[in-house]
Amino acid sequence: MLIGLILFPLIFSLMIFILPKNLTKYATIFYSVFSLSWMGMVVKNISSWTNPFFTENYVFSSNLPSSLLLVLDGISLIPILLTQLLIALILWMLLANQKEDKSTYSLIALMHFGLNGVFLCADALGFYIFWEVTLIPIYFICAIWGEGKRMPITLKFFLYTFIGSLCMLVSFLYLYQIQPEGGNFSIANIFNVDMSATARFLVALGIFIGLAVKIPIFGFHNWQADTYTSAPFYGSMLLAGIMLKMGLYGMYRWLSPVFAGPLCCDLQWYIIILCIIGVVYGAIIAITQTDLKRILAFSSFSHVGLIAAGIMTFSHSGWQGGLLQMFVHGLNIVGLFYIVNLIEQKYGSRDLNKLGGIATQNKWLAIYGMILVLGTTALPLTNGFPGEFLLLKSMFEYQFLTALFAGTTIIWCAVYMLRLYQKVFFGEESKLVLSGDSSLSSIEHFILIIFVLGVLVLGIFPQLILGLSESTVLNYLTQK
Amino acid sequence: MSVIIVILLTAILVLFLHIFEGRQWVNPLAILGLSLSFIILCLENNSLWGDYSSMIYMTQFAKVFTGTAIIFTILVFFINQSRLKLEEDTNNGDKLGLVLFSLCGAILLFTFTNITMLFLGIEILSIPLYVIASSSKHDLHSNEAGLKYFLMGSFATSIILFGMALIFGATNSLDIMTISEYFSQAEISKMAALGAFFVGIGFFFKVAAIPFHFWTPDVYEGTPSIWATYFATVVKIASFGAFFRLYILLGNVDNSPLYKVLVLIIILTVVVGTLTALVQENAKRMIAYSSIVNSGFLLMFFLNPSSDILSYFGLFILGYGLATIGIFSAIVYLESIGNSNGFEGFDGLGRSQPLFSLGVAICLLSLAGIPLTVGFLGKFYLLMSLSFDQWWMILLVIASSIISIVYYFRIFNGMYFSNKKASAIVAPEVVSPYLNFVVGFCALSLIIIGLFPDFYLNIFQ
Amino acid sequence: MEKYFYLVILFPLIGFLVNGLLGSKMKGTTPGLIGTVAVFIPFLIALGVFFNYGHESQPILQNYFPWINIFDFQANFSILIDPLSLQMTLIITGIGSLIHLYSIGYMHDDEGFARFFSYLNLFIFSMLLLVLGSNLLILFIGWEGVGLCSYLLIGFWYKNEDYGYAARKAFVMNRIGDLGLIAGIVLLWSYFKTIEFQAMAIHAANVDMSDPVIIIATLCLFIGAIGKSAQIPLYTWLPDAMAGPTPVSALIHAATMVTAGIYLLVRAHFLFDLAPSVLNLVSYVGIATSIFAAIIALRQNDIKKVLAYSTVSQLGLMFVALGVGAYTTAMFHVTTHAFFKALLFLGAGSVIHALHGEQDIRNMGGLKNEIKSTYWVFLIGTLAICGIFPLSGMFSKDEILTVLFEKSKGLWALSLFSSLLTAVYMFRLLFLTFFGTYRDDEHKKSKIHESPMVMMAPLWVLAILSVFGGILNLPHLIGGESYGKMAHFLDPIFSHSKLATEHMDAGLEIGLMALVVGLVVIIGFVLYNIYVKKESLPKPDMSLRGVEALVANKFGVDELYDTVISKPVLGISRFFGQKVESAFDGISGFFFVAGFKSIGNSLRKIQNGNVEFYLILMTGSIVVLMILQFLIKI
Amino acid sequence: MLMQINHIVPIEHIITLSCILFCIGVMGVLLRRNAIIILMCIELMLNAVNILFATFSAYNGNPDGQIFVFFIMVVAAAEVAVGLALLVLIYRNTRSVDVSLLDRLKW
Repeated sequence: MLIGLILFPLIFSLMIFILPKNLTKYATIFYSVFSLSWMGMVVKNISSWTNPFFTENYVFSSNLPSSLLLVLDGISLIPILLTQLLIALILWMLLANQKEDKSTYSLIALMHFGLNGVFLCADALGFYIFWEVTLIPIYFICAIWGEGKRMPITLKFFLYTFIGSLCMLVSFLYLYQIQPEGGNFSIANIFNVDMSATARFLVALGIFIGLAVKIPIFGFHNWQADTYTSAPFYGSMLLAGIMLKMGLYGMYRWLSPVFAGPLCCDLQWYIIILCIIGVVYGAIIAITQTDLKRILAFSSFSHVGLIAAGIMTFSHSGWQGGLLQMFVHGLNIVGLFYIVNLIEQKYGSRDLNKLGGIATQNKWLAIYGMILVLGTTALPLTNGFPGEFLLLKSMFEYQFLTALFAGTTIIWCAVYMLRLYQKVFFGEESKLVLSGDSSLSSIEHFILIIFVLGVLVLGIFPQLILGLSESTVLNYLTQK
Repeated sequence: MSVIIVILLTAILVLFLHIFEGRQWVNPLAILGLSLSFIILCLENNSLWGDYSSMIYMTQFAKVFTGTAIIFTILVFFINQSRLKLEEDTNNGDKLGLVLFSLCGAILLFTFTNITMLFLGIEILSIPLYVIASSSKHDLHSNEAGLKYFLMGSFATSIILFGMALIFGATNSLDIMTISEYFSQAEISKMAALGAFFVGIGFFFKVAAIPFHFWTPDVYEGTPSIWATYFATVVKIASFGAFFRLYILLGNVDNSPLYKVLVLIIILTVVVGTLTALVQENAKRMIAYSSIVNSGFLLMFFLNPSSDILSYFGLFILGYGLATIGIFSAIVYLESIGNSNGFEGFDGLGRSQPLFSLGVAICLLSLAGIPLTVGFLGKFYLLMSLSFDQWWMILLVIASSIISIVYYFRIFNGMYFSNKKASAIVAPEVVSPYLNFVVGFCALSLIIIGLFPDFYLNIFQ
Repeated sequence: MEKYFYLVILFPLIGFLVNGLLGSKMKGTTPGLIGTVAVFIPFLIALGVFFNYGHESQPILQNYFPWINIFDFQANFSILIDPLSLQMTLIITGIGSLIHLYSIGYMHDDEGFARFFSYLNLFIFSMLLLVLGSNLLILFIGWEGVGLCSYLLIGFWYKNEDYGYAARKAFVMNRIGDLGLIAGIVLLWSYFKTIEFQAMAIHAANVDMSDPVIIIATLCLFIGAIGKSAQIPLYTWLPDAMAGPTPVSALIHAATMVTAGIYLLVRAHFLFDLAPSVLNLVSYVGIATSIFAAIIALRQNDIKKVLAYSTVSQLGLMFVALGVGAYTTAMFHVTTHAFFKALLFLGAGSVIHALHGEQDIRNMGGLKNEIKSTYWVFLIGTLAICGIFPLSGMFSKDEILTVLFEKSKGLWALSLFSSLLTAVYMFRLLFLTFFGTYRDDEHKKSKIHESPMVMMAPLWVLAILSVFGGILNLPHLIGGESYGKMAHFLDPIFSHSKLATEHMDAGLEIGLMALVVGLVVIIGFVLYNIYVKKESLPKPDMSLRGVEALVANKFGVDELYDTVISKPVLGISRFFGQKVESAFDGISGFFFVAGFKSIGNSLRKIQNGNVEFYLILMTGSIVVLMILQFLIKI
Repeated sequence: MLMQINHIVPIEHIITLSCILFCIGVMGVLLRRNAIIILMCIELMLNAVNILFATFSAYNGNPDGQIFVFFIMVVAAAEVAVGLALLVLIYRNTRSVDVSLLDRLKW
């Protein structure tokens, strides 16, 4: 059943070239609906919520010591749900503004294939391969349909991620090599090896660098702002919405088993410090940016830093909060990017100084914008709050002072988010806004309502997500 | 043995047919002959026989490498076929004959059990290539390439001979087995060590490791692109095949006379090769340096040779060969539409020839080591074979494959993302079917073997 | 009646949704009516529950659904009905509905009419959540919900940039306080493993005095309270919040939201009892704020700014009462303050309405005979706040003073001084606006008109409440036993409070009361002949010198915050944004391409095409390798 | 059976002779610019190796070395033939056999 999640995107991304031109629209709709219903079917017949829900193993070649081992449990269920939801939404957005060329859809489907693979694969080599595979479509998307001087930016992004993933590969190789004979890359026995403290430290460092580049954590974040701004809107949605989660998910699945012993505690401490510096650094920069996408880039850099710090505390509320916030941040950031895209389409510019007073022109866009902005600033009864609270709780329990420093993020977030909202929606109408067409088509309303529902429903009932991963996180942490 | 006979017969037939007005049948006949020899190679697995009073011994390893060499030559002939369509080539038959002769030399190199056969193999491999290198008479580049290859080639051969003489002096026998027994004892005489050293140096030249790589960029740039493909693939696979068997025989790993030299040369090759490849302006020279870097990686397999390393070694070479053939066919196509082989030739190829450039893109991705391709598997196995007490060697592989992204993706970006308008691209003639076939074959096999490596690796057992 | 109590919360929410989504389609004042009804019905329900809530009946806990329920953190969405929350609910819904009624008239011709009422209803919903929440997390939901609504309502006329800035300033300052609150909640959870008030109260019984964790937790809660109730460090947002419509100032920034901080301290009194040092801090901060704000209020010329600073000052007084442990007195003052401060604000609103937006008291004057009923109402409000005998203000303020008199003479003297200052600026405000002659041009004078009935009715109701509010908690010496309803009512909550307040002898109490009233009356006359007899006017801003200039400029606290906090933050942000990011670009640029390209170019030059040179290099390297292999022993 | 002859000249002398010859050949290749001279020097190196082979085979009584010499001679001849043909080609194009003239293929 899990193999369907991996095969269908691949088949679709190849098949779409065969279909005649006018059928692409319907094929994409069918594909997005199909992948959602397939996911629904998978979730429906999850019988027992304790042990991993499904495990499937497909051996490709006997000499390769690794095989396609797919595992779905509480921790991987949430990113998978997010991916299906966001990919379907992004496809609908593309259909909404009549994007006709097939290569975009096939690239997104290839991306979908890679992402599902990353979240499902429990085999170190498989994980690495899917990690790389996701790089290629996003590279194409950003390079072909990007804007500004996109070539060097996309190449830098590719190189950053490539270096990170190679470091991860070296760690996995080392783990494989010190296994007794007959070992393989599957998660079960790649980690139950005994190695010296320094070796463990280096392996953990290698995997961490691979993940840190993706998240990004402070110090490895140089590619992020430029890539988000120069990518097309659905490119930045894929990047910010789902690809960040690959790094975070990697922390759950691949980084935490390695952490044991004194040296790793120091590494854990340094990582948390890095994350928190990133949180405050990103938030402070976002205060004086003028390009909308750049603000969102730094805002997601700051939010994700907090999530990473929460995960690194290895506490129950940190992990649960991290998973919930992963799902929620994905939804909010994609919603905000969609609004930024609508503003850019309707009013022609993303620059804060040129916009203003959209609320008087386009009431509904302002309302949707307000709800999403509040969701991002983690206001209670919006989806941001439970996750942020649990993360802050885990941070406070870990170390009171750093947590205070991390806590200031809710203040900075309020500052730059409300500044953004004020400059875009309130104030006098700028001439750009007056000249732009202020109407939302029905499909745009439909998509934005989904995001708004996501914000409110998860805000009032966060248990929907927390319940899914409760048992897995519980027995995972008690083992650790 | 009959493989060599069939190839020789086809060579002679091709030479004569060329004289008797059968010009247009020459190329297909050569391809036919080669495929016949490939079939014979596959069928005759009866006895792993020895011949020439056991101076040639067709082991399983040799069989696979011969098969790979034959396939590469067939692909080169297909590329040649595509060029024949465009302009009449007077002495095409001679070139094919010469190439087939050098192929026999290559097969000798895989199967030698005696030093004489080794020497003969090297010479039969390289002498025809001196002629082919300077095959386009009136182009000074090709002449220069031929001369350079000749001078440095013969210089290297004399060094190898000097080494062989010293080994012969020390071990008093030409047979590989006795020599390897002599070398496997703890203490070997100074002369034998010197002899092994010189043979090693000669082979480092043939394999184009850095201090001895000077001929490769100029020769690849100078010779006509079709035969440069032959140089980059078959010559490299032959010299590596011979060197690998020789290195294993010449001594146990740690105190073998060549170990320290090998480590230094690997480091030099990978570092200098990658850095110079980064700044190349000419596509052919860039591929020459990429081949140098790849030979550096292949040399890494020598660091701790073991039985199953052979199959990974074969896989890496297969990946490298197919990818290089793919890229060279793109260069041949660009030359055929009158394009100097700088990088700007590739701009906009993605739009004008989508399928063709997709194939070339896959070859590039394989060379760069992106997953789901043979190149990645080759690099992965290489990393697996390197033990972690040489951790800096692993860092070397990592760093160089990172930087290789930059120069491989220069072509890649040119093809797909150059904002050159489609109209500005030189009248995109239709790519000849043969080139399409070659690139298609290379790309498909790169992906298929990349996904299901058992298909190739099990042949070695 | 209790089982309908969820309607109390649900109705404002429904009002918010109806007005928000369908508001623009409704004609005339229907959104206003919906809004008022959506607040009035919960008032009736709360009243019903209040009446049959006897002394002995237990607090009711209604649990709706598990909000967050994971292994090491449980918080249910549940409300707690007990005397304290009932009293606050009554205040909120009662005064809320009056203000809704008033704003139907006040906002009549504003195009965002429906939007205004939807925000007000959302505010009532969040405030009710705040007071009714059974655990700290639900309280926090309400806490930030009211912060959001104050942001929305302050920035209601969003076209004006400065209002937007004021709204953002309010939200961010509240957020600073909220960070403290979150820290407090997390600390309490790590200590008690629960954040339910009732459960914590039971656990707190066996916690020894001034336990370090409790001290830090209570300090964090107090920081949250400072943020919300505008005490010393975080008070500058309240005067700027006057940018919002006057009903908003009345409801949010006078009666309900700002008292949230006090409610939090009263609700968590069992924790604060365990941390006497924090209680002292509370009273010091309270008294400092009270005096500081009162002094500033002396020199303010905008009618709403004066009332805003007066609120800050009164809140300071309430915190002083809390600091000495007099929780019931503080709650009593909260109630009476809600009455007369709402009255004063709405009165000011009707003055502004009458003068078509004029807010500067120097251009007013002599309105006594122009808008008679507003004058009478405003007079009652002023007398109540100054503490003249029969009105509610006197009772609640004097009770605080008597409690302070017992606890510490210093605090008593300071708070006496602060209440006298209150009298000074209130009388100044009264005389400048209503007495003397109209100081603006005739044309405007003709257009002054009395507010419509829909605005005057709530004013008169509030006036009556301000007058008879004192009855709620008459001191025992005037038949307190039967009449001290509020103290009696709230006792069960504080029954196990350790700081029981013993009773003072009657004589001293009367003496104190008389002293205060006398002083206030004297101040009244003194100001009367300054402003009315000698017609003296506050000097225009430019001509102010020295201390007066300083006070008029609000002690330069806004500029101080600007230079100390916002300028450096923006500076750092630009520095990070440009310098550090480009430094990172430089490093990664060099590290990736530039560095290697330069080495590559130099290596490229070796290949100079000359065969001789190649052969020489080859032989050279053979020699070197030979030396390495045979001679050097690595 | 090959007659066992007692060698008057010790083997070291001959080895040093062929090494010297080899080095002269190498120096010749490096220093001269005229292609024909370079060809001759390469021949010289090959002959030096021939000497070595002959002496080893004679002194160790193993005839293979001498047979190997014939192979070397054959190959050397083929090589020279090809080399000279190449030089003729270059002469026809550049009117000179100077090796340093041909340096178009660089960088």
